[in-house]
Amino acid sequence: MAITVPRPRLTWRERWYLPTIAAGLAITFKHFKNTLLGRTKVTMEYPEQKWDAHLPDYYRGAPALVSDAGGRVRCVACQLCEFICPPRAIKIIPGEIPPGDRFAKVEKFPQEFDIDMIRCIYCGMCEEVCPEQAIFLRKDYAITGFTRADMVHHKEKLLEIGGVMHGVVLKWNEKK
Amino acid sequence: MPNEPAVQMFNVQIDGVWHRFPKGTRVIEACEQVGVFVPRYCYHKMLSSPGNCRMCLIEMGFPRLGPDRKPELGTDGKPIINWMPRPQICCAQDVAEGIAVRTDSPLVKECQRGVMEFLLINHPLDCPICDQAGECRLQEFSVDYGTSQSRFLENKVKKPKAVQVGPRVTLDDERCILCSRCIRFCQEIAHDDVLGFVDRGSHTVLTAHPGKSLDNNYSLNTVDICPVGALTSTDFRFKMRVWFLKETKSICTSCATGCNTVIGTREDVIYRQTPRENDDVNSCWMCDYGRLNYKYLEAEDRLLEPRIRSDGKLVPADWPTAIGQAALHLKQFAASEIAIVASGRMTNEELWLTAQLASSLGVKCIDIVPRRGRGDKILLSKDRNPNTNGVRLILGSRSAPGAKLMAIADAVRSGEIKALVILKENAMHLGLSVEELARLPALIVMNILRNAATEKASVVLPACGFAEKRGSMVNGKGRLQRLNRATRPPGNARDDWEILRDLLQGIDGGDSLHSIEDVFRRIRETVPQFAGLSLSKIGDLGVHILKIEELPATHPSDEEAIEQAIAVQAARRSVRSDLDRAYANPAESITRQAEAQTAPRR
Amino acid sequence: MITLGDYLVVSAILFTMGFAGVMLRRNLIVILMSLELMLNAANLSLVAFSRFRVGANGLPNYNGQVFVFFVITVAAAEVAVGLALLVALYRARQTTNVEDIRSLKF
Amino acid sequence: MDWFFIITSLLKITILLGVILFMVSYAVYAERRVSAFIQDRLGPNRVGPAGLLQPIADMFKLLLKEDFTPRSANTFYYSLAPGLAVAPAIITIAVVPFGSTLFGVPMVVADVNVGIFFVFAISSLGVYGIVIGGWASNSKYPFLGAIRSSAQMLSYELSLGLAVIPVFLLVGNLRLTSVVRYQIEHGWFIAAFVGDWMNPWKWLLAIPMIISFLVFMIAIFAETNRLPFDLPEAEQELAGGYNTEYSSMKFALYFLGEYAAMITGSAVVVTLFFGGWHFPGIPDGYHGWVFGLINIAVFFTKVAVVIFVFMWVRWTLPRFRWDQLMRLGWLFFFEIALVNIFLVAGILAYGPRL
Amino acid sequence: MSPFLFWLFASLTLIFGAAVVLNPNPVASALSLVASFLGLSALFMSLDAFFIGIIQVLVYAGAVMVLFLFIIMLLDLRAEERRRINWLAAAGGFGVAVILLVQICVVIVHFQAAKQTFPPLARPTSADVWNIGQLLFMNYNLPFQVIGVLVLVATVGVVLLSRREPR
Repeated sequence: MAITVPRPRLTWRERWYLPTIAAGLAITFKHFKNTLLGRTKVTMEYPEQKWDAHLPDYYRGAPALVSDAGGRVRCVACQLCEFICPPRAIKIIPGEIPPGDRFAKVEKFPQEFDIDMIRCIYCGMCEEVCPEQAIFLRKDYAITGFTRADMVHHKEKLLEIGGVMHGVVLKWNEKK
Repeated sequence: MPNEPAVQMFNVQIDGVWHRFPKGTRVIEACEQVGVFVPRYCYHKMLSSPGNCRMCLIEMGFPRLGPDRKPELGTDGKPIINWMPRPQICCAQDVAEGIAVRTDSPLVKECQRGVMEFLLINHPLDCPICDQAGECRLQEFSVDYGTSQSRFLENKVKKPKAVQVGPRVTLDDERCILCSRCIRFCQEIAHDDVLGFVDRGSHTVLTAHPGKSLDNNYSLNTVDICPVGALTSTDFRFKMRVWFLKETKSICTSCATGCNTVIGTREDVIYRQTPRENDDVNSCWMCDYGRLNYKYLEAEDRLLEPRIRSDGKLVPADWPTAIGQAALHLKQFAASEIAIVASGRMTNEELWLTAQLASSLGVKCIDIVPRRGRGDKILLSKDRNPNTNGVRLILGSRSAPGAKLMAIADAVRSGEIKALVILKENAMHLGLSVEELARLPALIVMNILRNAATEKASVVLPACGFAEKRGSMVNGKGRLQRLNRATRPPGNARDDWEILRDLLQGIDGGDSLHSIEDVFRRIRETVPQFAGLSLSKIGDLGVHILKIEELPATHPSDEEAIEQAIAVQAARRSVRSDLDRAYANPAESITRQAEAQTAPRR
Repeated sequence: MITLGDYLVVSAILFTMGFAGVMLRRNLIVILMSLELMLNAANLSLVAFSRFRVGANGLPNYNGQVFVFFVITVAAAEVAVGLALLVALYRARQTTNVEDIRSLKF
Repeated sequence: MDWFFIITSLLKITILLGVILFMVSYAVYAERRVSAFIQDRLGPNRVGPAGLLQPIADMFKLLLKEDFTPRSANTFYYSLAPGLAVAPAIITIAVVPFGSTLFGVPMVVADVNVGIFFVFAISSLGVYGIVIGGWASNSKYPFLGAIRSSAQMLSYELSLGLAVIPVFLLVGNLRLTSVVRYQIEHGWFIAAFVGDWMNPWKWLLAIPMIISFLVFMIAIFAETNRLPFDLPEAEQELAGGYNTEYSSMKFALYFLGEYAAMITGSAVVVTLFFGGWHFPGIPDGYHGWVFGLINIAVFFTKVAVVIFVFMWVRWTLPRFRWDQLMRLGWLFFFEIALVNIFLVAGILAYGPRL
Repeated sequence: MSPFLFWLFASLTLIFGAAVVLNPNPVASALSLVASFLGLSALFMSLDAFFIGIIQVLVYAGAVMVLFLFIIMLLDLRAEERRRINWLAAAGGFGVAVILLVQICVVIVHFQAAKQTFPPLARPTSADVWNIGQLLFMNYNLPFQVIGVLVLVATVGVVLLSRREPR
């Protein structure tokens, strides 16, 4: 449906526009002058100055896998994040933990866990859906690379970003 | 007594509504028939009812009988029900006259909640790693009938995990809810009593009897019927979550039974094949041999591009070139110098196109490779060709399918036949040596996998496997069933019927068939049994079109010829390729699969 | 040295080209352009003659150049009208080919 | 034609060309810095001190980019068009006096007697670069840009021409050096009363001259496709307009042409209304080569200021709508310029000799 | 005027003039015409008619031809497809043109003044704008005003012609 925007009728004096144009020029010149003299606070000098200190707690940066205090990679390759991921950025190939392993009773682990950061939209659905508290959106936002392959975060990279997370539920303990 | 109905009908009140059911119906089935779902774990309609899961508890009652042994009627003119004070299981109870059932009373709901809580006491919360997640009854009913919180603070009972109860089945005892479906399946359907419960109370575990292993050819059906993730397929374990799988209804092509299946795929990779219920064919089951017989579709030696022989070497070509080359080869020879070996694994549509090809070339020498193995009394058929009856109907030969094969082999050997067309078969099944094949002026091969014969061919046409194409087949009992496409063919391989259509057009330039429906329509015009049908009318469950009893018995001389051909295949076993082995003996193939599953996919 | 005749010959050739264009081309817009070519050929002659007649004050005879000025002005007006006609014609007939415009032709 | 004339002319041409190209590249840099400052940003400040090497980096970037030609483009005209866009803008500067004299040599490449006509004639050829480029790209948006451009340039050329007529009514000559000479004697046209404060006629004359200047300036904006009249390359509507399909050096040439046109326009404005190379109190080059150099510096400083105004306006005003643009050109500036001519003519006819 | 420059610009004018007629593509024709006019303008200037030369560029190249291009593009005129050429008419037209050329040339050859060079001017860089202006406003005042009326009439006519029929 078309919306008719009411337009004010201008008087003939207003229709000269010259005073308003002059006023506009004055405003922009004021800004120009202030910036030139360094009076206005200007944009951040990005690579040298960073946002990090200003990031809120709920900031959604790069998704990452975390380990818990016991050194276990928390992901069990349930693939729910792969399922929920709206841009289909996540790809998991599950594997089986060999019987002799310290965490053998967890049985399953991600053999490969790739997040294509070109596709990722930082929506945080993976974090929401994860039943294991294994994937979190960290505050990293400068994700760069020279090739498309560089932009795919492999498991090692994800664990490196994620680091060790304390205070998560230890579900796979002895009581289980 | 002619007036009495064949089956006695009983009046049954379900949730306040009266219905009539035949005698022998179990109450849980009666409820299901009127659209009232009662949760259950141990009950399976093909198995007996031990009543040990207690999930299907309902309130039951009988009409109050007056002094005259007649039901007393209430003010509304309906009988007054005497409800039993305790809930009853409805899976082990047959319907009886006047019986009344309440499935949603507060008592029932309380019972369901209680049963769920008990079942979950020792069940681990490891859904993230459980392959059943997504199709797990425990998960579903926990949501539908359970509580959202656990009151259980004590330690859970520890039980054995990842137990190999058989070569293809892995058992996780902690997840088992002791429904005994698998035990009953082994006893009642597979007739191989290997599973049982040991220990008592909370410590009861499922296990294989000492010295036995769940290794019969139907073992994977226990995985299908297990309502939780206790029994999992070692082959499918940890490969893919079920919610990713695209399910395509198809049929198994490993023997003449033609079990109905569901093929689970994701991104053109087949992850599993499970039986689909069809009471006229396979009930709810299928054999492990057929179930696992799809891996060759992703084999390393899949033919991926058409190739033609140029200067003595096979070189890759594009499709028009390869088809043109094949047509050129065939047009060079007289009709009597050409032989066509088709396959009992081809669909009716492909067979019809083959017959058209033969008739347009005038070829008389045309037959299939017969294929037989040991059958069993359950599902596995002796005839291992899925479409022998289709061959019978469409190629319309006088002799039994496969009877002429040895004659063709002899003609090739003697040089009478100069051009051999092998469709979806290994030419080595003819019993010819590689040198004899190499001597042929024209050997046109359409196949899925590379083998010794394709390397000697003059034209190689890569085709589709059963999961990659559409079409129809007639099973051993004369039932027309439909294949559906689950994945796309790899590489440059093409749908078989399109290859044959193009080849046909290359030879006689005939009318165009634009879709496989067109082909089926043409079959309908020529084969009377197909009259009035179309691919879509076949439906998911198939249509019975052929009365096997009316077919003439195989002539003894034909039988002899077929046996001879089978013997030739048997003699070749020392030199055959993997694929042939897969078809030759189910037990062997299953062992091979068990070995193969530890290797990485692709 | 360059003589008056050289200019006149160039002018003549240019005029003939314009004439041939008008005669041979079938596209109205090209015909219009060829017409301009002819006008300009005439202008060249005019200017050449103007320069050729140097007066007593040592200046060219500017009458010719004034005439060229008039020609250019009129030509500009002519082009404007001509193109407007062309657009109107195109709207009506969807063509600018003279062979397609034959309402008055037997 | 003596050799001295030829050599000095070639020298002048070479140096002027170099200066113009230098100014173009730094005009781009200045544009980015000015726009940034106006928007409270910093602009390019990474390459070299204060980002001063940015134009060189940009040049290398453009040179190294893939030179892409659309498959359906008309290749010959597609390649020709960027050249057609640059050449007129640079040729025009030939008649503009950019200084008094240096060692007795007049600081103008060609002091022709039809100076301002030359400027108009050559700059009106600039439209071909845009029209041909848009047409030859064989693409929707460039073509729309080309159509808009041709209509816009035709419309505003009228105002442009009419706006300067008052200047020549006063000077009585089309030669641009004469215009500068007249202004040295009678005061700059933008403020003719300066130095002759008591003369009411000069005050009266200032009114039409300021109108003339405004109309001329606005028409120059339209002719050079600068905002608020950059409809031929309106990014938001036409995805870049006539140069959408261009890349690498061809695109750079368009860029060069646009800024060269702006510099030329500024130079013409300075010459016609701001006294050219003259600044009160500074004698001309006949009094010594130092003054000659100062005259040149004064001229280019004035040009730089006018260029700043171009940029200032661009980052202040929003773009006009197409119909507004055409109506403004035909129904407003055209009439104003016409009336203005009569005003000046009247002043000249009835006033004293000015 | 050096003969070299004369022949250069004359051949430029003629070659592009021929291109106007021969090019099947209207856009190419129009551009050739622009080039031809630029050459012609140079020829005018070689005859010391600076004003006319510049007016030529300003009016023809700057305005008229842009109008042509505008119309060609607006109407989306494509290259002329090869129609059946009426050879008789083509040969006839060509013949008439050749006859015309021959006729003019014969006249020029028999024209005595054509063999003379141009006499020198008193002041080579005279202000011809001023002189033409004098002549225009003194001697040709009436025709000048008539031309003005003509242009006005043409303007009104064009506006009327290009207006869409109200439906």
